[in-house]
Amino acid sequence: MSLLTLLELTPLLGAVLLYAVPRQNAKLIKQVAFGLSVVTLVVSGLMAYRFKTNATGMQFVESHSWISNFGIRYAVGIDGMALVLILLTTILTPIVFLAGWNEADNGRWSVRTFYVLMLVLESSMIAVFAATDVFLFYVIFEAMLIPVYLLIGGYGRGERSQAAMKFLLYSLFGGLLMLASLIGIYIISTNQIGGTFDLAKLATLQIDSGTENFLFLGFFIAFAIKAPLWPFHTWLPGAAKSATPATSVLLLGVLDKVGTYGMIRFCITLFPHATKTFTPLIIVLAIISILYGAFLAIGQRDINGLIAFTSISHFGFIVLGIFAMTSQGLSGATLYMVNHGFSTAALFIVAGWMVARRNSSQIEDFGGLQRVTPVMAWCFFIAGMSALALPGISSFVSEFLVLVGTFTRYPVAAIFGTTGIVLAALYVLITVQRSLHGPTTAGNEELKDLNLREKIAIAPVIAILILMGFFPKPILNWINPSSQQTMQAAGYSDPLPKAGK
Amino acid sequence: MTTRSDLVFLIALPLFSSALLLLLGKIANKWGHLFATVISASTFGIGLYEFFAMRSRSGDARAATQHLFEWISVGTFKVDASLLLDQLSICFVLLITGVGTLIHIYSIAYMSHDLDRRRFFAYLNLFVAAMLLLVLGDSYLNLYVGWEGVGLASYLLIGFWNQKPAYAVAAKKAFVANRVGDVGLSLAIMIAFTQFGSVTFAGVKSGAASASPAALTAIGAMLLLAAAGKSAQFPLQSWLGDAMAGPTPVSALIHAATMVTAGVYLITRSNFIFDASATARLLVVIVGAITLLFGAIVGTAKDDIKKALAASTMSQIGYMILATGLGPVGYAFAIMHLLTHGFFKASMFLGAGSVMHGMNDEVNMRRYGALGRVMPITAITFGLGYLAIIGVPPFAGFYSKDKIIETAFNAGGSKGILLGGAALLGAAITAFYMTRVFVLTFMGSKRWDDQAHPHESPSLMWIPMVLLSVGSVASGFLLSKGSALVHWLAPVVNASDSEGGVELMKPIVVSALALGVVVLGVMTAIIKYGRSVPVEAPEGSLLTRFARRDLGQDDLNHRLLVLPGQAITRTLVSTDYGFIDGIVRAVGWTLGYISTSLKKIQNGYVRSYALLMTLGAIALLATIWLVTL
Amino acid sequence: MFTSPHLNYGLLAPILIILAGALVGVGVEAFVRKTLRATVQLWVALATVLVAVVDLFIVRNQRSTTIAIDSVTFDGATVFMQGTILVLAFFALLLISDRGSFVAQASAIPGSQDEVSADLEGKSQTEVFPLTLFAISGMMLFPAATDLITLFVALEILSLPLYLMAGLSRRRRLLSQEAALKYFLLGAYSSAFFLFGGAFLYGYSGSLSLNGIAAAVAASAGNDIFLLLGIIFLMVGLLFKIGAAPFHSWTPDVYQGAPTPITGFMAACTKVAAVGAMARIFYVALSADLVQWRPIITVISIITMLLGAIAAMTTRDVKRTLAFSSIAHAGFLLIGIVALNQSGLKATLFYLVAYGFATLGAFSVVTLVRDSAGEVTDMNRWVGLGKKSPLIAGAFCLFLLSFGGIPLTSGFIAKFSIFTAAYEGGNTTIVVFGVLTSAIALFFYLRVIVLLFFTEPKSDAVSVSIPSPKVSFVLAASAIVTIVLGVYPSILLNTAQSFATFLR
Amino acid sequence: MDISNYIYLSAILFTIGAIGVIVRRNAIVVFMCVELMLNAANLAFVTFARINGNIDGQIASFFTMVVAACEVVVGLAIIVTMYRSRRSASVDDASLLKR
Repeated sequence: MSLLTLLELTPLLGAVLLYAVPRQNAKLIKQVAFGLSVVTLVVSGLMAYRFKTNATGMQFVESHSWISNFGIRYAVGIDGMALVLILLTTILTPIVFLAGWNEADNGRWSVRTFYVLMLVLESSMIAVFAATDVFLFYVIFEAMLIPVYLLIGGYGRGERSQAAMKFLLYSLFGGLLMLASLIGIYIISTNQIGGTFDLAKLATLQIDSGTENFLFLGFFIAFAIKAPLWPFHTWLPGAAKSATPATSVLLLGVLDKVGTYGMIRFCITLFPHATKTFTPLIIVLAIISILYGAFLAIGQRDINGLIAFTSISHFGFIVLGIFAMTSQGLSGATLYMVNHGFSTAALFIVAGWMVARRNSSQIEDFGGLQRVTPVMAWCFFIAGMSALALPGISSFVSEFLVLVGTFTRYPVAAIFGTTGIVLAALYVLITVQRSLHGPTTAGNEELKDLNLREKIAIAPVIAILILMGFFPKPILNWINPSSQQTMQAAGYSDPLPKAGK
Repeated sequence: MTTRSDLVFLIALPLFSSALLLLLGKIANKWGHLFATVISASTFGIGLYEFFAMRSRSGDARAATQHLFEWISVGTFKVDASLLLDQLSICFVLLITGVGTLIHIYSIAYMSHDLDRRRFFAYLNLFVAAMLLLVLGDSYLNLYVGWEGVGLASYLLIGFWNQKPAYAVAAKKAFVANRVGDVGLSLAIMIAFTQFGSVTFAGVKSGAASASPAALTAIGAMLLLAAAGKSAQFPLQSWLGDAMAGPTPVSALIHAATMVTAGVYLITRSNFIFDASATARLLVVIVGAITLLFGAIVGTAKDDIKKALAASTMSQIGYMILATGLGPVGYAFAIMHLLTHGFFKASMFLGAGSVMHGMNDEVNMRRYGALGRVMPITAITFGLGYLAIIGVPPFAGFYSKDKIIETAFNAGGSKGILLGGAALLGAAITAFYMTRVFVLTFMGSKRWDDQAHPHESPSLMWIPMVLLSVGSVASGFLLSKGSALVHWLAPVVNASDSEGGVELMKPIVVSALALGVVVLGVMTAIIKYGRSVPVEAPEGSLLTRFARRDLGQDDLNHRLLVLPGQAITRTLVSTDYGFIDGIVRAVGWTLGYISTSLKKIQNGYVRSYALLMTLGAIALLATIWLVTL
Repeated sequence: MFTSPHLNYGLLAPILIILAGALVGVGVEAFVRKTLRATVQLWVALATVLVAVVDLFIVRNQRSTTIAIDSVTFDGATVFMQGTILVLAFFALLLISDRGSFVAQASAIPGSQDEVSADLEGKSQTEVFPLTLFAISGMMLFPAATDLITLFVALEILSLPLYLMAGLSRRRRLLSQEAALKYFLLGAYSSAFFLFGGAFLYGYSGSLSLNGIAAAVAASAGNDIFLLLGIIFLMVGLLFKIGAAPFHSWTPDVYQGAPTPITGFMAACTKVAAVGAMARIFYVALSADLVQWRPIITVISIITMLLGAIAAMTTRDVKRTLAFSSIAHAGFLLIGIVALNQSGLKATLFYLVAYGFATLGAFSVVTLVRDSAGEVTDMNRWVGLGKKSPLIAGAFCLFLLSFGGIPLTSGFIAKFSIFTAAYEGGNTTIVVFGVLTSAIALFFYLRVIVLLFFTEPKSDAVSVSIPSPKVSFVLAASAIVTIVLGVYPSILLNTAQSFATFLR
Repeated sequence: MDISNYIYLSAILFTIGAIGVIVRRNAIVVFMCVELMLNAANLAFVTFARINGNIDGQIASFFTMVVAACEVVVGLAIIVTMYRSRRSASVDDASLLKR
């Protein structure tokens, strides 16, 4: 068993272990769950330590036959891109446990169920990034919806079951389209090289262009729903408004990255020609997402809805970077996934605290928080700055890489994308102004500032945001080989400088 | 090139101090301001040390670099965190740390009653760090970090009293307007990378030689947009007036002496781009000329002393921008004016702060008057700054502004006459409105009511003012003596000794002309405001009212950007629910409707079920029949 | 000269054992004391099924097309389907034996004194066991039969007991009788079509055996009018049994009216038998004429899937919902027939097992949800069940998720294999529609889950009776199979693969 | 006489039966119509046996008769229970199960 499999299993075993804890002892359950997530973090750290930065190809590879009739294997392995996303998962999980210590208390079901679902979710998120068998990926891709569904529907706020349902239906619909493509590519492999779902082998298939386009669309729409890309986004705001902060963090911070990750790992690698065909369309969608998400964010009254729409805008950037097909765009997009994970995490966690304290998620109900709860206000402010990609904060590096990478190939798209940074300033600052500045809104005078647990929870996120703004290099070193490989697979190379040397 | 290892401390020290003061919180309340001031002073010390070290080197060795670490490296996009201290940046380092330190000292007293003084000093240090990074970065991207960093500091400081909604709005406005400029800077960097494969100053410089004119013009235009945002130039000027919401020391340091001049630095730093593109230069001078007149006109109508000074700042930076657009020799004059302006404008802002300090934060000049008697030191230091800005010899402004007017006239042909004329007209209006400010504030009759007890400010405040006014007096002469600054900067901006262009008029004629219009402006102002001034502003002429409304800049922005933006937002919000989500809901609804209709078949009558089966069988027969035929 | 026909009793034994068991059951009815009858009948039935399973297991690798002249074929598909039917029937019997689903005296008028007294006497209906065994024997014969007469006889053997059993419900007897009547009339009507179709096929080919028909089809161009009439009419009869549109309309009514254990038995086992027979007929006899019938079945499959999924969306009765779901599944199963390749057969076999167990499981949950007047099938009253009995409701959701084809349940692998087979056969259209329908179908499965888990219970909500060990066993077995086949489907897929052959 | 006329007859009988099932309300009559359809099939079998020159069809018809008899048993049982509880043999009265 490779370290990777061990890492996948750790939270899962933890979930089982939770059943050994008496259901009534909520505190112990929380402690055990948190402890387990820290253990997972340690294991993932060990894996990152053993990861060979300069080696190309997959590492920690493991492969066993699973469903031999269809050539389906339990095949896992990670490259740099998968590694950073797994690390994102394992780092965020303990943080959200700590940050949302009490959010499971008033759920539909027990506290234990909440943590079991969370750990199962963590496990499946690790596995989904590790899977190198397309079928395995698909299965986890679909199966992980269930815990999220239950987490939103069982522990959320407001119209939670509706939101959860919408989320599930959208995702499953996308998943079914992907299933159709999955079957298509399997049949093609059966005819050419013998039925397999092995990613590397499938990438060698010769597919006629009409078929390839359809297969590509099946995968792409599934990922576009997940990411979410305009116009497949309408499930997200509801889900974000209803979910608990911890769920939102894992949903938007990590789970949705499966969409963009899938675009790189599957759409581009498996269907390079179709990728070329659809690139213009996708770039237009990405631009629309960037601007649309930003405008909608400006128009939001609900703080979680705002964060959701900012994410739609940010996913637009990620998709733009991916399909720009330059090493800066791809690496930038991958880095963006990580940064957006932490940045949204910070936003959702702090917004969650604000909402919990004020018992309302309407932005207008806040106001003047900087005077009342300075530390919380600062945290929100820094999170906001990371959302608008202020230089010095990690998201700047990725956003700039995406834009510069796009510019070298599609200048007009990059220009449109760049105007997004003005809108980003608007939606962040308007919110900051309404919620943190101005006179203290009536009813907010007695709000409590962050306690020690909350400070400990948010500190690493902010530290990472700032640290990675200045030292993104280790992560870029992990990511760069993956980007190179993706570009090779797609048959692209960086445009050369037009003038000079 | 020389390699230095201590440049990083210029940035690291204030950054560390800022972070420390913010993180420690209340613990640092007692000593935070002192700590910040000491740090600021020590950066000035390092700056001086570096300056002298640089002077002791010669030729190419004067420029110094420090490589810190590899920041971003993806494909060919490689950006190092590296610092570059050359003749241009050292000017800024000294200005920033020097004026910065004085303003730190001033603020100790000015902010003494504010509960959040520690936070204020943390922000100031943050600003100093970011501004130093801006001028020390060796690449456009490093510069960008500082560029946005100062924007952040500016935002925080403008909104320092953000419990007042108007101040919070002002802060936001400043940030957003700056962001529009940042789009320009981002795009400039992207074009540069696409063209040259590098974003360092050196890389772009070497690439610019062989680049296409169109690309260079595009980069130039984008850099100009960036400069316009940061330096409050037309058409992004509207935020500066509102930015006066911040504490006055901030206005002095950030919104007069240093940050707003970053645009001038950017253009000067990018001289290799502008030198290669006449179109870009033309754009620059147009923006500069418009802004210098725009600011001057607005300045004549403002009754708020800080806003009048802000308008003046805008106008003076217009001069600098104009100068940078005038070719190699203009850069040096722009920087010279920038430095002298740093002294006299800071001095005047601090003076204004001192006045406000004594007048219970009253800013309306119509409620001042005759303050010269109760605040002699303030009046004198302000007066020296005043004389400097209007360009009376031998004060600093005379040297720097005259050079710009002269160079503008020399730009050649009708362009030269237009630009020179604009600059000259600007000088006249400047003389008028600055005289107005001075007269309204310090002379004439007392118009303040009895509740105000104007008094001279404490020494911690007036000492910096005095020091700055010394600068306002002497800096012009010192910098221009033997073309000291021009020579000093020559390696950076490629300026030669001989002033380029065709000499339209002898320098002495230009000086005389300038002095003439200044006297004209001063006289007009004294005649208009020397005697009695109504406490309530008269309605004024159409032009006055228009100038009070900042020549309609906000109205224009409101109509052109805000309203359409809000309309788009509203439309999209409703579209999102009504249309995009609506399609999804419509699909669901349709399916539900079909479902209900379908179940009508299920009516419970066995005979109709049999009928359905029979019809089904017939349909099958018919189909296969048709297919087979 | 008359030669006695050669019968291979060894391979016929599984069917014969069941028939024998049924006869013993009839004897028990006559000779065993009333109070003991229920127990004895159950043990007889279970033992019979077990013995049949064991026997089938022993002979599983033998193959013969001539075990009863050439009327019955013992090939891989026969073994697999007979085995499936037997195993499902075993669990169905346990459900059937659970207390109180059946009327004490079927002939008594509902609400009459007769009925009350029969009830008070504690009589219980035990004829249902031999009836079930008879039905099972028909079901086993149906997919194995290779000539038209045997097919028809098997069809009737499996149908007639079911007609009766549908009318045996203890509660809501009027509905139950109505279900029986409808099932009977429509069933008889459809078997008339089947028979008439058979007559035309015979007329066309001159042979009753499938191989004979296949030879004739292969020899001619196949556009003979008799052949076409034959195919269509035969198809009507088969599609009726499967429950495909537009011959589905009995399904919701009968599923709702029949006693729940019978519905479960019928839904699971009949589907296996009918699909098996249909597959054999189309694979063996008519495969050479696929140009004619494949488009038709394709269209019917699409209509059936859509109809089942869409109609279920707004249905309020749990059993009716499951009926519509079974209609949708009939559509999916037809994909396997359209595929017309070995993968298609393999997928169909797997699908039947997966579907059968999930169905049994789902209906066994229905038997548990009760109020004082018996089972409650109005979905609005199932609201909040998840809070009261999370385990039962959870199991129900599991079965629904499997119906919906969510990964890690058996239903997903089933759908995946059947889509793959169709794609392999070049039928991409049907795959696309299948995928779309799955999406629609998900809506109603999820709606139920929302009702169970995400809606606050109302005051008149029902209770879940504590499952007896028998029902628990069925429930647990179904759930385990559903999960195991979802997580590690190779166990069954490999078997299905090796058994997925029709001997000709 | 052309033997195919028997086929037509059988088709007509089948159609009459089918129409009867659809239009008649009395359960017994409906059931008799089904029997008519079965007999139409029988006629077809026998005719085809004649045409094809083998006896398979005739054998089939015997089987059909037996099966039809079984159907009668079951069917009458169901119809009678039905009648007893509703005092009506109309199939239209049995329409409680719907939608």
